[in-house]
Amino acid sequence: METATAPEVKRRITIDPVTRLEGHGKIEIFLDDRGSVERAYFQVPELRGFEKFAQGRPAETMPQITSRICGVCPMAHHLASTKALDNLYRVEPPPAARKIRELVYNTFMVEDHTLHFYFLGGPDFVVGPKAPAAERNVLGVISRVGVETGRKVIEMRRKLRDLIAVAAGKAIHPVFGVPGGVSKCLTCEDATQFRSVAAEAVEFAQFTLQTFRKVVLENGEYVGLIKSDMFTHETYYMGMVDERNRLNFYAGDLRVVAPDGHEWGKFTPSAYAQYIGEHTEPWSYMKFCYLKDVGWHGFAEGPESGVYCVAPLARLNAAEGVATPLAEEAYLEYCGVLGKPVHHSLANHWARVIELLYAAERMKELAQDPEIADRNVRILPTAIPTEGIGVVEAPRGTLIHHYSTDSQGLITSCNLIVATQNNAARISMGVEKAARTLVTATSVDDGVLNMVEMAFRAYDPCLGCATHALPGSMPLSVQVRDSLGRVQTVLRRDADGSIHRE
Amino acid sequence: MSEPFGPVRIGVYICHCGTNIAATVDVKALAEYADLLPNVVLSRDYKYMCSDPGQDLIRQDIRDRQLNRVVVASCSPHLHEHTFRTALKVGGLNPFYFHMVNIREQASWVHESRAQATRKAKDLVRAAVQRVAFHQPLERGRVAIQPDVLIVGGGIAGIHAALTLANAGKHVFLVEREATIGGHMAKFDKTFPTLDCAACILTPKMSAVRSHPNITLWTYSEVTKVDGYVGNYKATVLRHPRFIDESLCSGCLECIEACVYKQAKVNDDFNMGLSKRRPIYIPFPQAVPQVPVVDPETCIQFKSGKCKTTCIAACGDRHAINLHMEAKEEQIEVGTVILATGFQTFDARRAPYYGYGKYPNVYTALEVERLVNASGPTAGEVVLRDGRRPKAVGIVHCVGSRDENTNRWCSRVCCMYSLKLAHLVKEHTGAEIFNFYIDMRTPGKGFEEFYQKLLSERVHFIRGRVAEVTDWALDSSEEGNLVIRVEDTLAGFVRRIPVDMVVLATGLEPHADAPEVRRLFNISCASEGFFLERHPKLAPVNTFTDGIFLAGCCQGPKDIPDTVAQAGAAAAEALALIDAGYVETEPNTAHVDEERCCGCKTCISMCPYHAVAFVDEIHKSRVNEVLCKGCGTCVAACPSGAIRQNLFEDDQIFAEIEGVLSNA
Amino acid sequence: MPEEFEPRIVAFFCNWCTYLAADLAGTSRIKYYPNAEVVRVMCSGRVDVQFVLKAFAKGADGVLIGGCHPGDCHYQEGNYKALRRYRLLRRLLRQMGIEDERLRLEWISAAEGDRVRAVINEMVETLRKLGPLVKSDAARAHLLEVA
Amino acid sequence: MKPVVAFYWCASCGGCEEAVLDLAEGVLNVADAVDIVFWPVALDFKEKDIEAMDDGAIAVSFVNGAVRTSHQLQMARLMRRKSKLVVAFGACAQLGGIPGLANLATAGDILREVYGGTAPELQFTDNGHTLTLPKLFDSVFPLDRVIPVDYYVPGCPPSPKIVSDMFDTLWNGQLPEPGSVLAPDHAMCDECPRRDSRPQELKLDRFHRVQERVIDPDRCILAQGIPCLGPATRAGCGSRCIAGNMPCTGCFGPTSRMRDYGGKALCSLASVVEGNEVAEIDRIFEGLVDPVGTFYRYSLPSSFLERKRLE
Repeated sequence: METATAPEVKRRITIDPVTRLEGHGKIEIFLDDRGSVERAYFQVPELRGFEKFAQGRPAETMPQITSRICGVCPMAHHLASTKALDNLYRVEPPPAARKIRELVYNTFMVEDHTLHFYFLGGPDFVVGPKAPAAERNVLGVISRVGVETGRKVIEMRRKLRDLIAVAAGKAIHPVFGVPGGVSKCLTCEDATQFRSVAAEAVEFAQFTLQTFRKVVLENGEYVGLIKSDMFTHETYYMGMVDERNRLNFYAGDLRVVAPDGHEWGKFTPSAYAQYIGEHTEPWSYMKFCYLKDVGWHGFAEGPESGVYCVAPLARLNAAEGVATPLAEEAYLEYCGVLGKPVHHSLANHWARVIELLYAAERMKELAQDPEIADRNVRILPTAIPTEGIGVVEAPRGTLIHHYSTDSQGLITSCNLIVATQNNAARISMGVEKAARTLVTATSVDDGVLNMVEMAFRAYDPCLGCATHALPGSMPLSVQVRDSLGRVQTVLRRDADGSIHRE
Repeated sequence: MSEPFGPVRIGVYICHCGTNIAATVDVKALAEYADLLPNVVLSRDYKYMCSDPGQDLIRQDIRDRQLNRVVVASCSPHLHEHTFRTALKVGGLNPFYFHMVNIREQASWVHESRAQATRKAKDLVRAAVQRVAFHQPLERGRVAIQPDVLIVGGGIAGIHAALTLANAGKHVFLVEREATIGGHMAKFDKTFPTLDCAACILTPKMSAVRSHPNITLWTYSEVTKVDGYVGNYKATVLRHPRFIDESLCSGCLECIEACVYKQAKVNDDFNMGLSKRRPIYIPFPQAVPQVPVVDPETCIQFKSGKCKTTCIAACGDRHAINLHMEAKEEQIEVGTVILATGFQTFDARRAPYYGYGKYPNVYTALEVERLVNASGPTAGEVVLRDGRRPKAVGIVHCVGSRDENTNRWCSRVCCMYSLKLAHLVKEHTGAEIFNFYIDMRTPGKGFEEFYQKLLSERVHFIRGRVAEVTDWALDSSEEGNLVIRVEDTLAGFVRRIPVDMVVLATGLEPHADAPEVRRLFNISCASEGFFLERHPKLAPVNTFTDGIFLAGCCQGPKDIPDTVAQAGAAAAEALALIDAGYVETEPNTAHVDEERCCGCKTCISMCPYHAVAFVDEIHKSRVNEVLCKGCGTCVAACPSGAIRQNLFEDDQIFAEIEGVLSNA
Repeated sequence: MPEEFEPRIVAFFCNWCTYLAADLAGTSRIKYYPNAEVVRVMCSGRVDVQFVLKAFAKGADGVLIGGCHPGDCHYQEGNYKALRRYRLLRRLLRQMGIEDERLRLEWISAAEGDRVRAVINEMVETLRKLGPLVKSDAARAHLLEVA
Repeated sequence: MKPVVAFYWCASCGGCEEAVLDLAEGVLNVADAVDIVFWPVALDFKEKDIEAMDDGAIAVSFVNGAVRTSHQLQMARLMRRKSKLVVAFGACAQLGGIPGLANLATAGDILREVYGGTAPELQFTDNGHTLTLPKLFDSVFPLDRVIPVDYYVPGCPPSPKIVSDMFDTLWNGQLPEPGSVLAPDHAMCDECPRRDSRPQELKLDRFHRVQERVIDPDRCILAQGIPCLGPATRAGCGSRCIAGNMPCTGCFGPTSRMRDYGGKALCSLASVVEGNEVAEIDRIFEGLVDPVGTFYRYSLPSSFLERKRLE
């Protein structure tokens, strides 16, 4: 968008685009006359209106329709929606069905976290934030960790996605979720396949954790960066936990901890509306979530501000432990180094690797469950539908689907809170804080821009739908204008990372 | 859209049809408009496109202007599509590079505003021009004509048609519902206007039928099922058991005499119930076949099983009587069908104000036909039910004709047969005869002369629709008589005419079961219920179903000469097909694009003719083009568009739709 | 809508009944509104739902399908297929904001010339009341804005 | 000199990019074969650069997603100008896709629904900071509605096989006829593992919704009374949904002989129901609770009517 043509009294920096949830992200940084950051805006300039055109659709088609919100985490939408249907039709899936869903879901989590760590987040550390942009991408990562590893990553993802297709029909936009179960059972051969891949996945996750330890934790500079104030925000955190407050992606209650780490609230997902409010800013198509009881007080930190966040960092803050041995170990190490709760956005990367390990272990557990190949995977609902809510922990955080229907099960209203909406406020703050610390009219350079990027990439915002943004190759332009809006300097960085001053 | 003649070159022809079109549609403007349409290389208007010079225009332009598509805007394609296709063919162009626009029946004749009719005509022509560009050359298939003919109905029409065909050497299956052929005509005494005896002219033809080697006569039989298509119809005929084996019966009729019933007790339908018959009987002396029939309703053996069955004894060693005979079905294959199912007379009870069924001396014309008939119930004596000779007879015309409350149409024959009966009754009884008529209709050879003759015989004619027939006497002169109340529209006052006999000239109407018969043969009925001819003037004996023809009163009321003439015409039409040996079929059949058929089988259940079959080896559907009748239902149903229909391709229809609307 | 609005109707008539009825109306000189233009098909069973949608998309304010009376189909049951498609299409059109009155399926036999007049006149009058399918120039313009 | 290609997306979910990544090891081959000059993310900012290029400088642009905003329209036109070939990649670009169901509503409806009172504004000034958002059209448009498209790759998302075949065709093969869909031109039924279980005389006397009955994994799904669009949908997907024991919902869109996917599919399905009486027929169709959502789930914007009638 050519925003600068409008006569501007203020100076502005346009980082456009970022990436998208529905469309693309955009960052607007406004400088005061002294050239220091006055305000930064994080915009989402597109909207597809699923909430609207869901109306009139039969509820049972929602798992397939809503998966189209995001092709990177379709499984999250598919299952959140399917769980909403269970709830809508008041039907409890048979054990095998429930386990198949969770098995497939964890398979998906392993795959998606892998993608993020190696292709997106990883490079900032593995290669290094200050390294030439040209190297700061997946190829850079591969050159550091070795081509073998590169192939290993790709191969791992393929196996995982093939497995998902076996159980769910398609890896992208699955079809197996139906109210009261899943459309097909797993054969014993399927189960065996899951078991063998799960074993590989666990090894792979451990290997990944090792890599992270080596290249990040053993590097003081990085640890410093992680802990640095500019990437730190003291907000509330939300995540799903099981009955013993341990991390869970598929089912459980939502637990919110305050900036000081104590439990602020814990509620069954279907009660989300009492706790979570959605705030609209007239300059963005994305709504900003906040804790109702605390209230919306703008883009502010601290216990008085309702701003909270989700995703790996938040999940580990909200949980009191992890249910699988190896991941639990890693979790304790993590808390040991960073304390609890962890307020450092960049710690998301570490948390993600821990979750990766958990997902792999959980996958293994479920694949070994004798019940997984049971043939009874469906219960036909009989209740008259009225309202249903379904929640899962998407890779990027809590995902909520909420439907109301008429007695025929046709959607009358549909509310969707996607992971990144929960984070939207904190991402904006993160961007603004990073910008304040780093950006001045004269200090803009490639490193600076990447640092600003890192502020939101840490969340792997689904509007960063990974695949599109190879770190460092994200082209950015900074235009510094005088008070009449005339362009003074333009700093541009291309996909190949080269910097041009115009 | 270029092949095979290079770019599309369309010629458009606008017909004036004299003033039929030109008076309402601005044909000049239309032609000029068409001239500007894409791909149109020439556009003409002409007085009569269907005339030879009109067709020559097309042939010449095809040659001189290298036309490769032709559009004619004139009358209904049902009338002249064939004419123009032939013109293309003669002109050296595939006849299916043609599309016809109906701007007469569906524009000039149905709209008043010249502007609007012209606008509509432009839309239709534009649509045709866009459509015809997508036309493809097609070849007509040929279907061999099975030479045998099925004739349904053994009245004079069926008889005449059967004999005509049989004499031409064709084999005919003549199916009659009653126990004998002859139909209504066999009941008549004399025929107007010549007064020659019906029996004398009919019975020779009847016996000719019986003895004709080329005619298979099935009386007491009905067609129950018809499949197939022109040239190849398969019919099922149900032959009711008459309990006497035609092949063994010699027609001596001794069985009838031998019947345990000494007195006939059963109403004799042939004599309109004016006489009685036995349970075993023959409809009338000259019946064909000369084979009695047993009526199981009344035969004691059937009712009680305790009859002495003297009839069987009488039959002796011929053993023709078989009371266990069962109905049997005959399957026949014929190439053409002639429907000559006739009519039924109006039921006079539906006009209660005339007292039929209430006053014994109110008769229908048909009853009187029997009374005056020498072989009738009274051996030709015209007597009332009490045996008296009538002194004054009133004949009421138009009973169940020309009447809003019953039948609107004129039955065409009533005036004349009323005159005939007036003459005959007067002849037999010398009674005073009063004719009550609305209009006297005598449009036929010798008809008017006959009317004049009657006038000279001092038969009374009173012009006026009879209000009622009553026995309510106002004075002694009316005592014991039937009084006919009528407004004499010539004298201008209401009159009461006392008579002792009333004859109701009942009209003709379609058989009650005409609709079933119509469905059986897949043809249409006109609004009044008579079978619908393909064209009232140009194809009066054809139907919209090829190979099925009409003869006689099933198509509409008519007298004997007209009926015989039409029967001859129908026979000739059938002959024309048979002698041609084959018929060219419309190529508008469906076909499967096997490359693209996904084998979903949706089409299989679409076809009522089982023309679409699934070929397992290739897992695709296939259309049998001979069985396909070209409705296109499977085409619309094919989910992936793998079935197509010649002449009604999607391309063509979409182009037509867009064409119609493209100025919207 | 302004009074001068004249609806446009595309009429798909089967060759054996309704088209003949229209011819009969002609030979009987029965007068009716000139708003309907006939596309002849052999059987109402040939009328593909796509044809109807195309007509609406191209500017028809109404679509009329004419077939033989039930039991009278020249092809035995093509008209039943038409009926089934019509009933489902109606429901789809409702969702698309198109009133039931804009799509009619009528059984008109070859003998019912007068019914052709009755049906077409009635439909024209109904559509005059309903107004054009494309309600406003704005609506028309919308779909062009990207073209 | 490797061919220069670009990936660009409009209103889409990212699944199409994932579909390319799902070539897995294959991706590396693609990366070797071509010179990818843009990642989709390079939008607005890249606009200038793209404009700076010579027209037709890009060999192939793969565009996924439908056109929903003024900005996507602008970009689509730009990509067209700069590219020799434009490939509409995936159901959204080809047909409008599931976001195309938004054509049952207007931009206004959507904003009201999502934000109630305080809807975002196209231009908003927050104490002197002017922020703008692109305009949402009232309708979603398939790519070829706004620019000429050379080839189409069907699917939501395109199957890995379709995608690798596409690359083969574009780099090695002789190019098919412009306007072709790069997938088989027969319906999916042909590839369905259950095809032989479809009865010849299928007559449905009621329709079931997926939650109303357990689907027999070996029998034709349509024959079980559950609407399956396999007979009307282009092949090439590998019948993955059927493998998932769920009906085909038509994401691969029409074959070359269908002009309005939903209309044709409806016409066909309506042909195989029982009933000669209106009441009976209507009762059966009550089982199809959402005709538009059933027959136009992926193709409403590319249908003849394009969208719900506008007031």
